[in-house]
Amino acid sequence: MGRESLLEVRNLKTYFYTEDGVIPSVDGVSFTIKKGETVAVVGESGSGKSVTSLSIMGLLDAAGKIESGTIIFEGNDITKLSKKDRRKLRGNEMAMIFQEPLTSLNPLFTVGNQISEAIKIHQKVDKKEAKKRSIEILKKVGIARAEKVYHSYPHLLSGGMRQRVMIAIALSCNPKLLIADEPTTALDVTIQAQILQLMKELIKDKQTSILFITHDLGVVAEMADQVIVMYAGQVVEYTDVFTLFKEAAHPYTKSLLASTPKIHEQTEKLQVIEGTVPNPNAMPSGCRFHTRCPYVMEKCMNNEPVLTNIHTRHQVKCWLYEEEG
Amino acid sequence: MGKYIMRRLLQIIPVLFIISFIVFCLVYVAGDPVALMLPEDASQEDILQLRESLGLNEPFYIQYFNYMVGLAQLDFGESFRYNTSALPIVLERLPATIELAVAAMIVAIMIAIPLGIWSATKKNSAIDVVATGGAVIWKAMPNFWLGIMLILIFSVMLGWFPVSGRGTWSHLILPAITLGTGIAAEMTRFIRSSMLEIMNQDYVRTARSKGLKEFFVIHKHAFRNALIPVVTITALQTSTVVGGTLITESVFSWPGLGQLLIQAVNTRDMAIVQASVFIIAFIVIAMNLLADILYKLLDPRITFR
Amino acid sequence: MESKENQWSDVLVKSKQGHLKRWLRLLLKSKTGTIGLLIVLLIIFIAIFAKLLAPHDPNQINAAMMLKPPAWVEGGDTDYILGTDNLGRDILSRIIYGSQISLVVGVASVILAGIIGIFIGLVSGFYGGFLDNILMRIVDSFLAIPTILFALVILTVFGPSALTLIVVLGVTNWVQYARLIRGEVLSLKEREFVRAARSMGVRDHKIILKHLLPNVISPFIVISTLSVATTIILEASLSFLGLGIQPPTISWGGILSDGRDYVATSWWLAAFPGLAITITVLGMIFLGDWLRDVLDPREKKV
Amino acid sequence: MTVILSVRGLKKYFDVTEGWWKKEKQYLKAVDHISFDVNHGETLGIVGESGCGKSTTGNLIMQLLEKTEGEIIFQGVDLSTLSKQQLRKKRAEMQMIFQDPFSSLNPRMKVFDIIAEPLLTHLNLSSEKLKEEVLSLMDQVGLDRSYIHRYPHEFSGGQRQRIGIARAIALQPKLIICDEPVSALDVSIQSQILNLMSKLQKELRLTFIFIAHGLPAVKYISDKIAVMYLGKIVELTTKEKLFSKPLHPYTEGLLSAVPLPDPMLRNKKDGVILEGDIPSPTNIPSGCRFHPRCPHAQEKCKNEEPTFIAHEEEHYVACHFPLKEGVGVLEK
Repeated sequence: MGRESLLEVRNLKTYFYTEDGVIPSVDGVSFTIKKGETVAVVGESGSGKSVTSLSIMGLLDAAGKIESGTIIFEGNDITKLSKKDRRKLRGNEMAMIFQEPLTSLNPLFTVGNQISEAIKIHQKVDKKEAKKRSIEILKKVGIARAEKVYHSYPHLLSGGMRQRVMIAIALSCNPKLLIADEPTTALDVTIQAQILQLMKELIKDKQTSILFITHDLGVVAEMADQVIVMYAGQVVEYTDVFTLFKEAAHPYTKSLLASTPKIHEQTEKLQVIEGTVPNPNAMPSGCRFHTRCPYVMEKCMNNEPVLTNIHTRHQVKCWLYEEEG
Repeated sequence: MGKYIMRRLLQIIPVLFIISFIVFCLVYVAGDPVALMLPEDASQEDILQLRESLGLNEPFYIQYFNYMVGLAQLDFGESFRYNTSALPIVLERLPATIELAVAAMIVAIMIAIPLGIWSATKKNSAIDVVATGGAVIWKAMPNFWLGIMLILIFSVMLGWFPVSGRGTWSHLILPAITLGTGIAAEMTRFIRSSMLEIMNQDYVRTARSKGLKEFFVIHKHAFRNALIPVVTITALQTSTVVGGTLITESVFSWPGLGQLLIQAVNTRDMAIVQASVFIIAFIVIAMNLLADILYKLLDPRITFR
Repeated sequence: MESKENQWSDVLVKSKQGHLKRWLRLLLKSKTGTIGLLIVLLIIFIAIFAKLLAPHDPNQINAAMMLKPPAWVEGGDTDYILGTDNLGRDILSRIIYGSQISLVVGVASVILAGIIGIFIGLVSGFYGGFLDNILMRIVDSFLAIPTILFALVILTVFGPSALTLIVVLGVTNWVQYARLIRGEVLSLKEREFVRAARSMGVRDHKIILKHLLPNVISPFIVISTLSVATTIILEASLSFLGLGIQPPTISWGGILSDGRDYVATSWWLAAFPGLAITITVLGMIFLGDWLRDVLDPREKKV
Repeated sequence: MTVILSVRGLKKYFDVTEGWWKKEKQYLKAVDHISFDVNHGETLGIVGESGCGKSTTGNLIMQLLEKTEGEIIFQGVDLSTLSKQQLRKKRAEMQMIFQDPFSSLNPRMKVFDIIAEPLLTHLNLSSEKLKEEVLSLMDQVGLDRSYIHRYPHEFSGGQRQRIGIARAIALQPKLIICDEPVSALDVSIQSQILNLMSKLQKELRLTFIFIAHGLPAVKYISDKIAVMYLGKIVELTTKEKLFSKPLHPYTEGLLSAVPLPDPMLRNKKDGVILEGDIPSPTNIPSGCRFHPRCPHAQEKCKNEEPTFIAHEEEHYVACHFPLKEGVGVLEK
């Protein structure tokens, strides 16, 4: 695994300043993405996985602020960049695809307009060239009638087609990092299979790294090299995909795996995680999972564990492993 | 498209029917115009004779029928004050009202669009506070009072503009500002809130994720979308604008439909009232139809159904 | 997912639980909301205690005191703080008394319009079909005639008085409620809890009363507050045109109308009643905007 | 085993004709001639992708939509023959659980009123009895008794879904139609609700029709599964048969499309990825409606609509050329 690292997130804290107080959506997240690697971030709603991705892209809305931490992209801390330099990275060096293909494209402009827009800004080419490249990339994402789709409005396309268009936009400038925020959640399962397949093919020969955000463990198993499990704004487990599914260490990850119904196994009774995801403005003290944890100990209630290596490249944030580490 | 317009036109028919019925009922209840039409010392016989000739002794439904037959021929009856058919008199006054309304709309649009966009994109900035604050105060001011105060300041104290009447450009300025700023207040608030809503849409985030400059994000991606409701609302404001001209005309003695109408109301000249109501309703309906068509033209998602 | 539940006013629900404090906190958080409420309360107070607050009899003609300017202007009299009109009547007292009719007409006509509008909106939205079609064409017809024009015509026919004014403004305003409520009902009808009630076999009238009506109350309150504001302006406009409240009943529009002829020489006659209207309406708008923000986070415009 | 619900030739066409004077009507064929039986005490899963008509089917059975054609026979009675009054009574026997836990509860009603509503509608209980009943229902679905006077917005999605379930079982119905009851919930909450539902099914001898687009949940809870595609049932059989040896190419494609939560199986799946988009239900392909996406399509499939027949015992399929070696996902 001697590959160079592309993105290093160190102790990232992103808080939202709302009328109801400060909400720590992302609270001390660290991870690394290497060149050509796919890292999946998995977690339930409110785990902070989407906010992490928006922080990296610099697309937080006005209420959200990066409190502390660094995001090092190709050796530069991009949290320190000016707005202008940040913008130059977006769509060029790093691109993003979103969950809702239906609302992510502007309804008033043609598909072609929206793809060539990005090409024109970052590659400084004229209209004609931009169009040529747009149609090429549309073909590449598996749109057969690329010429026709180029001239049509988004509402005429199906959800799967629109997501292909979004991928085309994202990949139009050959970004080094692609952030995919639940890109297949809103799609039907047969269409999801197509899109996942497409993404795998597209990155195979290019050294594109992917940060893949999802709640679906099946998708994780399908796509990821490394997996980050997030709970309540923090990373609780971080390892490679094979280790995670074989020897998950954190009680949350274990329960999550056991509570997922599987179609390829006979399941009599699903294991459950009792209780609900904690409210972000009333986080439990100590380990944030202690309220729902089957292995909870005295120590967990008041002291927060730290993310520690239990093996090489297998980090867990849990008191159960503290001594061994 | 043609079919859509046809269908909308067909929908207008019942509306015109209902309006005519409401107006007829009002006129019917208003009762006898005869007393007003004849000199005070008219004999009982004269009165009866006039009633007979006007068809006022017929039962309700016959009168309604006669009235509808008249309407079909665009005959709103005779104005007893002008002793002539009412419609030409109303139409003669219409250009003045339209001139005022159009001028006011131009003033409103020129103020509201930049202010609405600015205050939405710089939410909570000084511009936003001034724009939204101004809009609320303007909305709270009775338009006729604003007119009077403008006359007081700019005509009486400063002597820049004439106090009343119509004719030159300078006659138009104060009434247009009075009415236009009033409309602009509501419009600014509307544009601001639709811009704010659109700035939160996924496709605006997509535009940003492409690395577009904020200027293009706002003016290309967001404003084009905000424009759709704004255009619609502007056309739908016709009713308010026409209502506003009635009062503004009265304040500035602007010789338009409003002035005519208020005179007619005071003298109970129902033929003029009817004709004016119809003309105004017709304009409003036409503008609403236009708004619908524009809406559908601006938004490629909508197909004509 | 969590944000989805911010439908119309979960807040109102909480207040029912006695969370008065929560309301107060929400109110104090908004400066304009607080100002709005204070203005509205002040005007109500003035209207109720007009007799005690007014320094003079508002209708007392005093030839010796004609067209006195406000107290701080040269030639003013501290006895008549806001000056006097062409008949020597105290402007301040007239404005204080004028608040009564403005509030009564504004509130009563909005209640009337609300009752008609809610009823028609509920029925039209719930049953749909032919009935809905007819009712909506009637609404279209009313919308095609500017409110002020319609009011003018009716007032001509029935003659101006406070009561006709209330009825007229109520009858001309119901359409906006009907449209609003109908729209809300149409979207509520598709919500799963209404489908759940239907699937349980709950009777129509119970669905309307228990499931629909309570859920349209918040939008109704918001639009009503704003509507009282516009109605006050409308009433003043009609009185200004001489077709609203008739003397000797005092209305702000009437005072303004009287003062209009003296604008060139005695500006205070027209300026102060207009200011009174502006402040009152401003308070209503602030209050309404605040209610909308609190009750409807979607910032829906009607 | 007794049949509690039979659906025969059920159709629902929505008229989407544009313009007035077109002679030819255009329809959205949401449900197009489907038939199935549900036995007492079992769970029938209905799966399919968007536009397949699964939710419409649920609403038709619940009489929330008017059918275009066909019969819905519940406990031996054709529901369309009932008067409005009789139907209201019958509704006590069949209830529904909805998808969206946020919109399925009236935000203005307290938990007590929500759960009591069906009881008040159909029974005449004293207020003490009513309260007792509501409290015991809350126990049954695992809601703390102290929540009785709270409003829905004070609960999380999973708890709200429990309230919805308590409301649905209040009248001890025979049949419950569950329309995507867990799709809107987080993974860890889904399993809580699924377990609760199977517990209640055993205790109360309930019959479920479980409508969902997520195969894992359907597989977990169902005994039999119907796969729908564009308004038709293409395959209907027991869950074991469906997941181990599907007969319809669409079912096979659907199964292989589900990503399995095991990275070791990543490249070992030998199923196919279905090409193309799902056609719109207003513009249904001729012949077998799956033929444009079917890897095995032949000339016959383009022209002739296959009939829905029993290929083997308890294994119905609508296909001219059922798969001989259909690839399932279930480990043997």
